[in-house]
Amino acid sequence: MIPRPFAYHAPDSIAGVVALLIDYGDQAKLLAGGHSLLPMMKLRFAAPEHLIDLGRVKELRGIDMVGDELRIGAMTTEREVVASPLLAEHLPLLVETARQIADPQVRSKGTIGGDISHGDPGNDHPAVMLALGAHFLLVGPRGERLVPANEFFLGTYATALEPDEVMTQIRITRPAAGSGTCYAKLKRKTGDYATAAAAVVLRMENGVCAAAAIALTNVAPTAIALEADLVGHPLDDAAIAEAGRRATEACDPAADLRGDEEYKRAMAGQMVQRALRTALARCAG
Amino acid sequence: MAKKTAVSFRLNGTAVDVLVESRELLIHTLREKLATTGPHIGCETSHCGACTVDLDGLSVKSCTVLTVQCEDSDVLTIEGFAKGGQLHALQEAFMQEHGLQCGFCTPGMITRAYRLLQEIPDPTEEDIRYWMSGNLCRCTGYQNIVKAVQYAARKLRGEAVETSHPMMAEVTV
Amino acid sequence: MNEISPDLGRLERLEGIGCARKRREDPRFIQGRGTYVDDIHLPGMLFGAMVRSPYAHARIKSIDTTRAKALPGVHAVLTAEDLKPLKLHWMPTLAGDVQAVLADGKVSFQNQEVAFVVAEDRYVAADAAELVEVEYEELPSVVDPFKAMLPDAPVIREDLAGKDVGAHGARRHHNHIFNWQIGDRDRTDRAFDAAAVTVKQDMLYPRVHPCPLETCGAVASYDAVRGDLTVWITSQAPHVVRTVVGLLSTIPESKIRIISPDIGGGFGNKVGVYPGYVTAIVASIVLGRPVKWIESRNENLTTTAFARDYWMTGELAADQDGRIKALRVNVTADHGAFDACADPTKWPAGMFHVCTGSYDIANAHVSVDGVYTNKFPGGVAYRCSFRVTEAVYLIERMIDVLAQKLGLDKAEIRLRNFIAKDKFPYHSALGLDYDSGDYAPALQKVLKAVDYDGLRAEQAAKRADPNAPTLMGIGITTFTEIVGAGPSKNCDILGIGMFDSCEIRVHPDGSAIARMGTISQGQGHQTTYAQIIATEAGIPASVIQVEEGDTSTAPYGLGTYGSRSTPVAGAAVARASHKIREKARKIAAHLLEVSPEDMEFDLDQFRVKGDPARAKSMKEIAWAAYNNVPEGMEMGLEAVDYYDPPNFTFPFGAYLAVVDITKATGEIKVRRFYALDDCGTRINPMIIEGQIHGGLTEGFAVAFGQELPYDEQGNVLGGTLMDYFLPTSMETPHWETDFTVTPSPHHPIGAKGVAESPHVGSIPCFSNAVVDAFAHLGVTHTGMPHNAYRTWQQLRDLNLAG
Amino acid sequence: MKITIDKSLDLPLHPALAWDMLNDIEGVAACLPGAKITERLDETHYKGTVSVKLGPATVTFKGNIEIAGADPVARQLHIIGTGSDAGGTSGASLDLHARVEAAEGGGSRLSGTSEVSVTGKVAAFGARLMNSVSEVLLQKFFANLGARAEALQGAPPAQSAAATMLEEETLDAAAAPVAVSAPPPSAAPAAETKLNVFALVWAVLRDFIANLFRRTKAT
Repeated sequence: MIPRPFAYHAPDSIAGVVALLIDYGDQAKLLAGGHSLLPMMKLRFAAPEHLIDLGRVKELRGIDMVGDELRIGAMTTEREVVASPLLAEHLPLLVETARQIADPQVRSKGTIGGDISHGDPGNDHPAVMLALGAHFLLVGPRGERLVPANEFFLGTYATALEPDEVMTQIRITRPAAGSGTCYAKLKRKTGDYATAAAAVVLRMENGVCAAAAIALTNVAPTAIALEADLVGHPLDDAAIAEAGRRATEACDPAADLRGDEEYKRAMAGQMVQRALRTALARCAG
Repeated sequence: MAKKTAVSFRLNGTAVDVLVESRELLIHTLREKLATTGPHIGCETSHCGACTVDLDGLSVKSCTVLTVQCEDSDVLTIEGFAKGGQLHALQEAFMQEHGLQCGFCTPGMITRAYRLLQEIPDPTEEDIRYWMSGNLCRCTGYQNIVKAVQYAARKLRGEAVETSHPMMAEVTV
Repeated sequence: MNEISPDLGRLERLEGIGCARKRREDPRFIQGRGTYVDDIHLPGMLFGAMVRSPYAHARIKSIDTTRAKALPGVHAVLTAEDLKPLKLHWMPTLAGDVQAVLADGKVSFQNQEVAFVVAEDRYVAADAAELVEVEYEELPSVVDPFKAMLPDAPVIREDLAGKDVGAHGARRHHNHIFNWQIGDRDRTDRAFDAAAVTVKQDMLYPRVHPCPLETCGAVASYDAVRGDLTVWITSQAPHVVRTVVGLLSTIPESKIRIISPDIGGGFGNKVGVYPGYVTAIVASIVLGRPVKWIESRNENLTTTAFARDYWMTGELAADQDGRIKALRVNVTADHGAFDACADPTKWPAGMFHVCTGSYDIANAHVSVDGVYTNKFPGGVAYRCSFRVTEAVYLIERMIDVLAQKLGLDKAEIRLRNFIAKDKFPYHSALGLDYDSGDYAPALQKVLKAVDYDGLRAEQAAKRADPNAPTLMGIGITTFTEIVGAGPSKNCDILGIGMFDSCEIRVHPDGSAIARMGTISQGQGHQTTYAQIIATEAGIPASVIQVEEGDTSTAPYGLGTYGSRSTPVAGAAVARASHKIREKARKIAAHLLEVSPEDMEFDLDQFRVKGDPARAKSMKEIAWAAYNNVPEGMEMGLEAVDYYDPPNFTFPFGAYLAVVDITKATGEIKVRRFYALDDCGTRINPMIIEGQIHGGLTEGFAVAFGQELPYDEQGNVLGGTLMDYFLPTSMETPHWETDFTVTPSPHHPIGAKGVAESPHVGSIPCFSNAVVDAFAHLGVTHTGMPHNAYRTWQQLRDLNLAG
Repeated sequence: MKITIDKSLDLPLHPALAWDMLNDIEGVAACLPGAKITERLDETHYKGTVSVKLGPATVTFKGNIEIAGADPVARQLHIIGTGSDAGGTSGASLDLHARVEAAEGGGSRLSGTSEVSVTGKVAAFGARLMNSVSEVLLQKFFANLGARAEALQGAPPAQSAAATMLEEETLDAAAAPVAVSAPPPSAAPAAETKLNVFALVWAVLRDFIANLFRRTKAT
């Protein structure tokens, strides 16, 4: 459990990061919180020649609100997400999600940007980003670009991030007033990946669903959005059950020690139902 | 031999300098170069928390931190808790509430609990179980660890403390 | 027990038996000043890393160490070829088999040790291990013990070709290790034939691992000038290690010093001798420098000593009222590629024959077959006495199966079958002599504490409601353990009887040092042994220094496992204390010029009978022992005791669990767990409670999550703490504890041992609760671990999953 | 861990040409990113390496390929491959039976049954089973197979889904029939893989390792 040797770089600006990426290309890896990359390096599955530590880039941190948009620096830690009063007020879904990630020490180091950029379908933020319609600000030698979450996750460990780009910010328009949200995660124990999890952002008007976004974690090669056709209907037991049924069909899980494909399909459905019920209870009106 | 980097940081309040390969993990530097063997290695995959140290005011698992990342940092380990021969309230609490058995997880457990009590001075049992869930213990079943953290919290708040295990409770005369 | 004094202050100062004494070992642990093996740093120390096989079964065609040796900082790369001239490429196991130290021509389990790299530090060692080039020719592997016994199964142990008789009798197949039987088969069969009711159930106790938080490791330091070998090692039995090292190396035991320093949990994992220890020792001898080897967590979980892997079939015969007439058990035991099972020599299935449990069963027969497979060796007692967890699981599950068949309440069937209090000492059908027990009051106390009738009523209401989101299960176990191995007439390891020892020296100032052949891995021996001495010899525990684990200072003992420290070494402590006390009596009599018979012991002094004002404190007596003893008496105040117990001890308990199962997901919540333990005399209630909490938590982990599954190719899955379930504070239930006291009649202070009961007793209790949740639907058994996935499959099969 | 993959595909290629293509092990190996034949020991034995890169992870296997049986009359091929990763901690083996049959319209049908087994660190740390090899990956594989067939034949594509996909890819393949640099960053698989025994191993392993890292990281 010892990594292979590498050269370590700790730039203090985004420009410095990009310059290093240009120099070293795919020989380099970006180090955010380290809780995904370092274990892979310790197992010697990953052996980058250059490691670019983002930890000293101050401009990658912090949580701001501009109009209705929350802007979260990519190096904001899960711990900071959990503790943010701004997020607690405007984006409690993110706080609820981060609270279910790993454990307190890992959340001290683990970052939201690292969680998203890794392209791991087991990570929790990607589904939440899909449900929230987030955008990611990517910076590289060709400048900045803003990529919507639904165009970002291409496959397992495959994202829209080019090898010479770095994710700098996550932008999320806060859900409309009165929305209810929930992240429901089934896991074997603290620190585990989801057996299945579902993120829901829901808005009701006069007892009828006005908006609903649902996305699933760890039941397909990437996080996936679920189209449940709930808008315009009351969210009764039958509608919730139907949404769950659709989730079981939409997902494409792979068996592991957490369960076989059948179980994971069923749990994807259950987590959708659980998240919908909770989100509904949290909706105003 | 691989190229090495000089790294300076403060360990339990004292400035230290080490020469390390960039791949060296903080837990190895602490244990093998700085004779700080309180933090232990239990899993190497950042599950067990035996290697927990306090890094710049955050609880971290030092098996998943590179020493080169610690330049100019403040590192606190279990060795930094007792002051002037006086045990820290948490140390006293773990002993009084029987919050340890083999002792292997204890340094990480106490170091984590220290940061928890900095952030939540009056935690409920539920709080403690949630915020201590990054530290595994194979011996105690956690129940007495929860009591120990509550004992320390009371003591740190200046309240009276008493062990849950009175010495003579089962001795009949 | 001693005469009782009204002087609570003096009692409190003694900190003797019964006190919740705070632990003496804690100050160093809470300050990070424990000394575990990996904390040992010696000048010039090198670091070893193991090269392991990716294949479960393969022939080694070649090993090329050239590139590894060429790496700067590498000092040696050892292979079997290097060990052969020293005859160290194979080593004896505790079970009478041999195990390859480094693979000799072929590997027989995944991650088997192939080469040992020694380098300047652990970083270089890891780099060099990757450079050792091994060419393998993969062979078909077999991981299922039943398939291993098919005629055309792969031959796992070519070294045993032609050996029809193993350490435990005849072998009937090339992958067969032994068949062991106990009990009267014919009588048992007849009882079954005649019985009104019989039940039969297959059950697998899956392969698990004790997984202490500290992995195994060693630092070996050979001093070529003095010819001395010192080894710091994670061992629960350092004296046994010394004997094994002596046998292997031909170095006299007097020149070998084995030190078990602080041990970060053992739970059975640290009983055996592992290849890493041996290679570290050889490397130190070869290189003349200290060599450290510390295994990784993955190595720990996949190479050093699994537990269980017992495939059991139980049968009970009973009358219509549920009174059990006979028990029949057949077991196929998967021992992996080498039989390194930790059992007394005579009993290859350990004390599995305690499987008649707490019940008065007149007829019983057990047959166990040990089988080789391409899996890592072990078969250790994971927080239990040898194979007792398996035995208790079997009987506690079977009695529930019988209750369901008869429609009897699961508490009632136990009450009908308990061995009555007046039948102790009780001779079981499988030949064990239970020392003492009082089972019914224990169970009744638990039922009352939890309002058992109320729980059953709640369960009935839930069952009647088809819309209830959860199923409710109530599990009961009333187990009897067998610990304290053991009488040398029955128990030995490598021919050495399983006695244990204590040596006490009282210094002139009245303080004392005591040393034992056991070694604490968290049990608090430093604290509790001193309490025994305090009560039995009248010396305050605060001035007693307890030392263990260093074979050069401690008397020979067989170590700490199988809850044997208190029953065996604890008895030696008491008896050595009594020897001190008897000498003190004579000195006191001499000082007071009365006859020893006129002296009576009073807590911490001897006083003249009928004249309590005339007394000599133990402190005064200790001083006199070094300057004023009766004529003809040796100076000094010391005692040694080697205790060979006349029998095992039989702790028991009654546990009750309530679980709620979410129908939609299979998630299980332990709502309540009530554990009543009877471990005889209670030495330190605080430590007992801590041990019970820990044992219950380990039992919870086994029941609900732990397993080391294999795929067909022999890959061991789940070998990290991501998959291998060690519950955190979040998952761990709240425990309620209670006790009764039924002392052991043959133990000097009546103590029985406690640390393993909660593990042994809780696991079937959890399983019984889970099965009970489904019992009204005809389910009699579900396999462990009861994780959500597996439980959901049960729900799905019953059309409950929604 | 072992997986059996059965697959068949119609090729717009005369069976004889298809058979030739199947046998051209060295030629096609060069087209596969990360794979190469390092040594040809004799007519039926090769040594080669395959690097599987997935996100931050790379695993390199090196091993031996043996043409255990080639029946040009029946157009049946039996290939056995064994290998291990560079650090000696994982092993992989492949047992492939392939056959070419004449299909309607002058084309041919290629069918293959392969058993792929992985042991050691890669298998032990990756619990997702190998039959999780996604349909997408196999489609890519067969698409590229078809692409190569077309390049050899120069014939219009047959009426199959795979062949439809080929149309655009054929252009790429024609433009750069042999040398392939780094794969494009997008999801487009164009000419990324070519038919050879490695392709199958690669396809399996990539998926396998993908799952592996999802589980071994630390959180």
